[in-house]
Amino acid sequence: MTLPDLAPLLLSLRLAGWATVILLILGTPLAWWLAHTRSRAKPVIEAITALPLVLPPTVLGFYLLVALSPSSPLGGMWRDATGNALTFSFAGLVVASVLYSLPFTVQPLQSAFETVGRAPLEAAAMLRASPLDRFLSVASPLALRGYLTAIVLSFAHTIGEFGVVLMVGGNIPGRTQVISIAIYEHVETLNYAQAHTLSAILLVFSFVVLVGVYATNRRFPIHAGGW
Amino acid sequence: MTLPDLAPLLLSLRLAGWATVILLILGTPLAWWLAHTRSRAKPVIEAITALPLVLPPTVLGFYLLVALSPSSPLGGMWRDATGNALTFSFAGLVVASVLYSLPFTVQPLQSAFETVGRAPLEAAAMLRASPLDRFLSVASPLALRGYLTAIVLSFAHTIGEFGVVLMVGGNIPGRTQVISIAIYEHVETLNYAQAHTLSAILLVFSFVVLVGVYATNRRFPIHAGGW
Amino acid sequence: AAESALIAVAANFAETAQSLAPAFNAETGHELTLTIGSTGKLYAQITKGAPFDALLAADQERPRRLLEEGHAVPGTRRTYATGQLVLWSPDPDRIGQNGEETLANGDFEHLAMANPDLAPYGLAAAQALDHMGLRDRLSDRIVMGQNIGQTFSMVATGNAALGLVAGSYAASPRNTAPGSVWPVPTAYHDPIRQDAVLLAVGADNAAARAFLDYLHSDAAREVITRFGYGVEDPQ
Amino acid sequence: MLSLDIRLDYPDFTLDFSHDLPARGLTAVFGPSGCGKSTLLRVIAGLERGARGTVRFDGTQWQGTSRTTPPHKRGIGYVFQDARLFGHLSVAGNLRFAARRARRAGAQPDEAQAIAALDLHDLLDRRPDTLSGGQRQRVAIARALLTAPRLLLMDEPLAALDAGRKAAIMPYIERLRDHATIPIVYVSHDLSEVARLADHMVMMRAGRVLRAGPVAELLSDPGMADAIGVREMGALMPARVTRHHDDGLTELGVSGGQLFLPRVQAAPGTALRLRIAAHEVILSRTRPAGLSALNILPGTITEVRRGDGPGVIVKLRVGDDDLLARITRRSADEMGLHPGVACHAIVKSVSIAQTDVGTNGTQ
Amino acid sequence: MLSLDIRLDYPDFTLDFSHDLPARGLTAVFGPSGCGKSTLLRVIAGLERGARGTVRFDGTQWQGTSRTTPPHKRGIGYVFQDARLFGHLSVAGNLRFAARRARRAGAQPDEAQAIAALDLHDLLDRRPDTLSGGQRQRVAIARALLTAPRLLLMDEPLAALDAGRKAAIMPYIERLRDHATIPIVYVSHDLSEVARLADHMVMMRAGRVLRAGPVAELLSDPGMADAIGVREMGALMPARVTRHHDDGLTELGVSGGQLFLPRVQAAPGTALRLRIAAHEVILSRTRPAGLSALNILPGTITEVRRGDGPGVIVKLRVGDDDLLARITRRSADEMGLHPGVACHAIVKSVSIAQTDVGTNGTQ
Ligand SMILES: Nc1ncnc2c1ncn2[C@@H]1O[C@H](COP(=O)(O)OP(=O)(O)OP(=O)(O)O)[C@@H](O)[C@H]1O
Ligand SMILES: Nc1ncnc2c1ncn2[C@@H]1O[C@H](COP(=O)(O)OP(=O)(O)OP(=O)(O)O)[C@@H](O)[C@H]1O
Ligand SMILES: [Mg+2]
Ligand SMILES: [Mg+2]
Repeated sequence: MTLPDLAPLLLSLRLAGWATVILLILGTPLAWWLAHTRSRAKPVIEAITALPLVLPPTVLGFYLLVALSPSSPLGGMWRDATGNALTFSFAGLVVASVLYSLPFTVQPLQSAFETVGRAPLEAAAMLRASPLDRFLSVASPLALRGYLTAIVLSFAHTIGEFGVVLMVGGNIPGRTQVISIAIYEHVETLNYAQAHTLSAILLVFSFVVLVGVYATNRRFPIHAGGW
Repeated sequence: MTLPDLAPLLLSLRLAGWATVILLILGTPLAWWLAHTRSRAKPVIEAITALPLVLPPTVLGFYLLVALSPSSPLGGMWRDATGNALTFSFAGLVVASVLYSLPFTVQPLQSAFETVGRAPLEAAAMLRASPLDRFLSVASPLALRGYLTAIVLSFAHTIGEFGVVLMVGGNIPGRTQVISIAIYEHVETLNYAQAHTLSAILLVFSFVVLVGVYATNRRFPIHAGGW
Repeated sequence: AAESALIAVAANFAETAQSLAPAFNAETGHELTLTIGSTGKLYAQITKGAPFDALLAADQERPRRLLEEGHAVPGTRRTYATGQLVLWSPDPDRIGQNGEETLANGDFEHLAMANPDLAPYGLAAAQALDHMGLRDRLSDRIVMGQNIGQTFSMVATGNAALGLVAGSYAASPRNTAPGSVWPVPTAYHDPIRQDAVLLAVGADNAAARAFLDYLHSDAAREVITRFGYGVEDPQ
Repeated sequence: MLSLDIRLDYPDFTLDFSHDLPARGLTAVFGPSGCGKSTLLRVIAGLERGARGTVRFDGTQWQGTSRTTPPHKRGIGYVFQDARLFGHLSVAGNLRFAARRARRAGAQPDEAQAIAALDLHDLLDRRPDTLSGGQRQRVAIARALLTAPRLLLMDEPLAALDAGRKAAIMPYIERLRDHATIPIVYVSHDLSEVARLADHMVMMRAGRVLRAGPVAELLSDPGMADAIGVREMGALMPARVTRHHDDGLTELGVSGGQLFLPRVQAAPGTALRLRIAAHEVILSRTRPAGLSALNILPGTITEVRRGDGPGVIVKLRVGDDDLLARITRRSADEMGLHPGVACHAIVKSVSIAQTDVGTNGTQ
Repeated sequence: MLSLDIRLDYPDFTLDFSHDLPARGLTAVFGPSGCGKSTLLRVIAGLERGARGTVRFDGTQWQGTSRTTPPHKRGIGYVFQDARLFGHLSVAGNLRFAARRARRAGAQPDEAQAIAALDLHDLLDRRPDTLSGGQRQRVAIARALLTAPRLLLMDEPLAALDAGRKAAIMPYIERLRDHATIPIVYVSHDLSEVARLADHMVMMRAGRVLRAGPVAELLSDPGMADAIGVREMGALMPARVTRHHDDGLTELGVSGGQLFLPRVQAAPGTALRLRIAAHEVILSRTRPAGLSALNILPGTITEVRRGDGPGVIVKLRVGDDDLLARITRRSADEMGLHPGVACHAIVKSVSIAQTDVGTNGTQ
């Protein structure tokens, strides 16, 4: 058994890290808005957020390939701005993963924000906290458990998913070949031993990280609402 | 453009329906236990629950193929009990989907149960409600938003994901060929028009269902904890 | 001067290509990076601007269309290998001298084959079953993988007793259970010709061009045959 | 009888409670904030898992060395300090939740009566989050009553209510105590509530019982002045309704004479208990004349208790009962008040403490 | 000045409040449960989006036709009826939350002082969910004070506290009112709190102002007996500390004579306001002798108000001030009490209502 190439693992971690960070940045205001809006459009937006999920990943990947290719408006803009194509690049993978994992971020966050409710925010406003301050220092920590769920689901899902990534990124070793694709390729090419090794490494690594995350979280129990 | 065959869509709905129901049945006690336990094993179980996510679906499918095959203990037991193999059957698809979507059910539910907290349950106990009664008539409705998230994520994910399903199910038309596989096939065979049509049907259908679900949910606002 | 090229390879040929690349590098100094995928996916990606220099497809159809649509360099399409369809079981006693009988007597639960719509081996398998007049009889025992790798897994894990798979997979050194094999007579199905083509992106890539030529060298043909493919006579 | 012998340790607090509470009437638990009153109720209800020791009620062992009766089988009605209404149910839904389960347990809770007593009719369709603080508390009380409990635990149930509401609800609690004969453990920091409602009283300090006994005894014990607060000291005196006068006054007989009160809603012959606050009693060596105060009772001083401050508490025997007066040391000295001295107690203000449970049958 | 002219409609309730509250001192908002007290505070704070009308404070328009000042910029300290501590922060964290933001806004909140005043030292490391009800309320008060507010809104801040705690905290609120001169709007259903702390009072009924004015005026207006409750009627009388006697009594001068009280913690010369409850005053035509009551004030009857019941309220002029006495109609008739008649008021019990804000400077 040869030691497997770990570059795909690192690439996956980079991808999942970026995607999760961007998802939190984009998902938080969206979830916040959904949790607090009284707009009649709310159910529609909620549904749209969940929609990417129902398409098979490769198919979604195909549509993204069309939408992000340099001949599309979005892909064209990106190429004009950066000089590179968005498809078959790391940036493209990040965009695709963000889109696909959006519901895993937005839904738990929205649900957490709804449970926090208005009472603690009102209390914070009466302590001179601005809306942003209220969000950062009251709503977010009270929604910590929701953030944990969002992060774990989004991160793990980005690590594991390969259909979208394979389509948009093209399985280019060192550039877009993430670990899920590498394992997939090993299985497809009968390289079962390599697949087992890589899977085991991925599982053990994920397990250790997750146990760490959950054990830490446990020491900071979060209580809802106001006491 | 010919009217596409809708059998795979119906099969997908059946699969997602079964998987979601079973996920709720299995996920609820697990999430409940995780939300209320003081066991030191809690972070480990939480991590294990999230673990299937990090494996690429086809790879997970491969391992499930090994684990569920008639020569495996589990597959053997199933065959002895039902006379049929678990793999390449609808039952096998359900088992595989349940395993893969477990985190999408458990995590939102756990998070919702944790936010409900002990106070309303104590109040219910003092109104002669047994533990099961407390769970059904107090904890569940208060965790409704968590259930919604769990159901939407699990259902949509089961509809869309096909790597696991394809591997374990063997893509048998009418038996295990779900809509995601059908759309995928159309894309792979350059049958883009058919793929677009099927995707559109799936999207519109899902959109209508989701908007319905969210709009209904909106009329029953849920408030956390006790007033 | 040595260049590097990104070669898109159909999954069934991946293992072979991986053995060819170092030898090619030793001989020419060119660096190759292989990207592996299903032919359908690779086609879609190429039409959307994938940076692949050459394609080693699993069929003739996709390279032909790429040429038609201007994504490939005219005059560079050539068959680099011919697939061999085999009936395989990991059980050494399962398949006798005549696999046709094994199929016909039907004491198995599942027969795995690739999806005929997706994979050339699947199409060949379907044609062979038709030829033997078994397709209808076996239809409710057939399980399908989306490509030949998955089909092989279904058999290798013992979930399907028999599979119509690529000879290259059954013969692969990675296959730990050679079991029993019956080569399906080539007359039972259209030939499984796998074409390679130089893509527009790689029109000026010397490494890609050199690799396409190298596929027809004696050294390469020896490797390709060793992996269970047929090769055409050099013109 | 509710026998308690329990111990519960929190990081900064230990509850160590050994006392038997009577199985009839209302027992007030009184003590400063943070002394463990709510924790005590939680232990009785079985909600504190960390509690060790025994809890027995009416012959059943609720908690002990062997098995523990789970909270929902104890038949306890609990009014929590925070209302704890179910946010997903309307007010009616909250009440129905309780009534339905009580019915399943074989009781016949009277929803209409509870709704009327707590004046919830206009609130039935409302969601808990649209109620005011006092409204929530009223719903919580009604809900606890609808469980048809064998034991009622009430944690400051009237704290969020105004005087008018309190006055309207208290008779209802009295009826529960007397007619439904449900034992009630009642946490309050309002001594006038305690004096009016309670038969028995437990004073707590820092997780322990400081003093326990019949309310009349504790409130008229000069030694309790520190614990209760001097303004709250006072005697409880048994009385009986004699006659209703035309000018709106009711005449009451006490062992040492008679007293006039604004109309009391009770038939002649009814036994009552009067609360006479010590700081509202004036003493005079001679019988004063020409005062607006109608109630002058002759008595003999039995005890003069001097504290650190300028006040003294004088206990005097009036007929067969005790009366307390709190006066300045200067007056006591000037008037020469000592045990054995005869003097008159001028009582300006009298409040009805409670209907006397023991003699109710003689009405 | 806090000018309010607001309207807010709920399905079953309408708040319709037009009144100007003074910009100095403490304004008590008093009224039955559900009359809209909390809602009024929420509107002042800007937390009720549905409220229409104008809110102006100190020359700034907080709410009006054009722009609205967002809640966090109003500089309001708010003690909510429920404590609303942040569950993710310790007690110290909750306090720091307030203090830090106040500092950023340029104020200098004194954390040590607030912790001492509310006796929070032992609770600093605790999580809110481990606190008792009263402890939570104390933390909430301290937290609101640490915002260094320009206006303090307090919604039943002392309701969860025992008498001892209340007595310890009230002087602190008085100091805020007088020395820090922060205007306070204070919701309470406890009139003794109101009498002690408030300068101004607003009586509400069903979302509207029933009556508003200086506390002394409202509490001594016989016409308010129904709204306030007869037991709560009483006069507020200005007084000045004369001398501290050795036996622990403090002598106070009032316009009609002098009064003796248990030691008052105030230097001679300090202006005070005394609350003398009507039901604790006894009247006598002749000057009584030999009574334990030290405080006898001569006066002239100015009004005798008969209600429906057996009681009458007698208002008499004592020096330059008014005093109320509530006596039975029978006594009034027997003693021949009419306007113009001279008589003596015997005052048993006196409580200090509040330090007189207006004359504070003369200390
Ligand atoms: N979960 C807990 N962890 C640690 N300490 C606790 C916990 N619960 C209560 N305490 C402490 O135990 C003591 C008693 O609390 P309890 O709630 O019984 O007081 P209480 O007498 O009801 O007071 P109050 O009148 O303020 O409601 C308090 O000091 C409180 O801080
Ligand atoms: N969100 C709401 N929706 C409908 N009605 C409401 C809402 N909030 C308050 N109310 C009603 O408005 C009235 C005033 O409520 P508010 O909380 O101001 O009363 P309050 O005077 O503070 O009473 P309490 O002394 O009981 O706290 C109540 O009848 C209440 O039920
Ligand atoms: Mg308590
Ligand atoms: Mg209120």
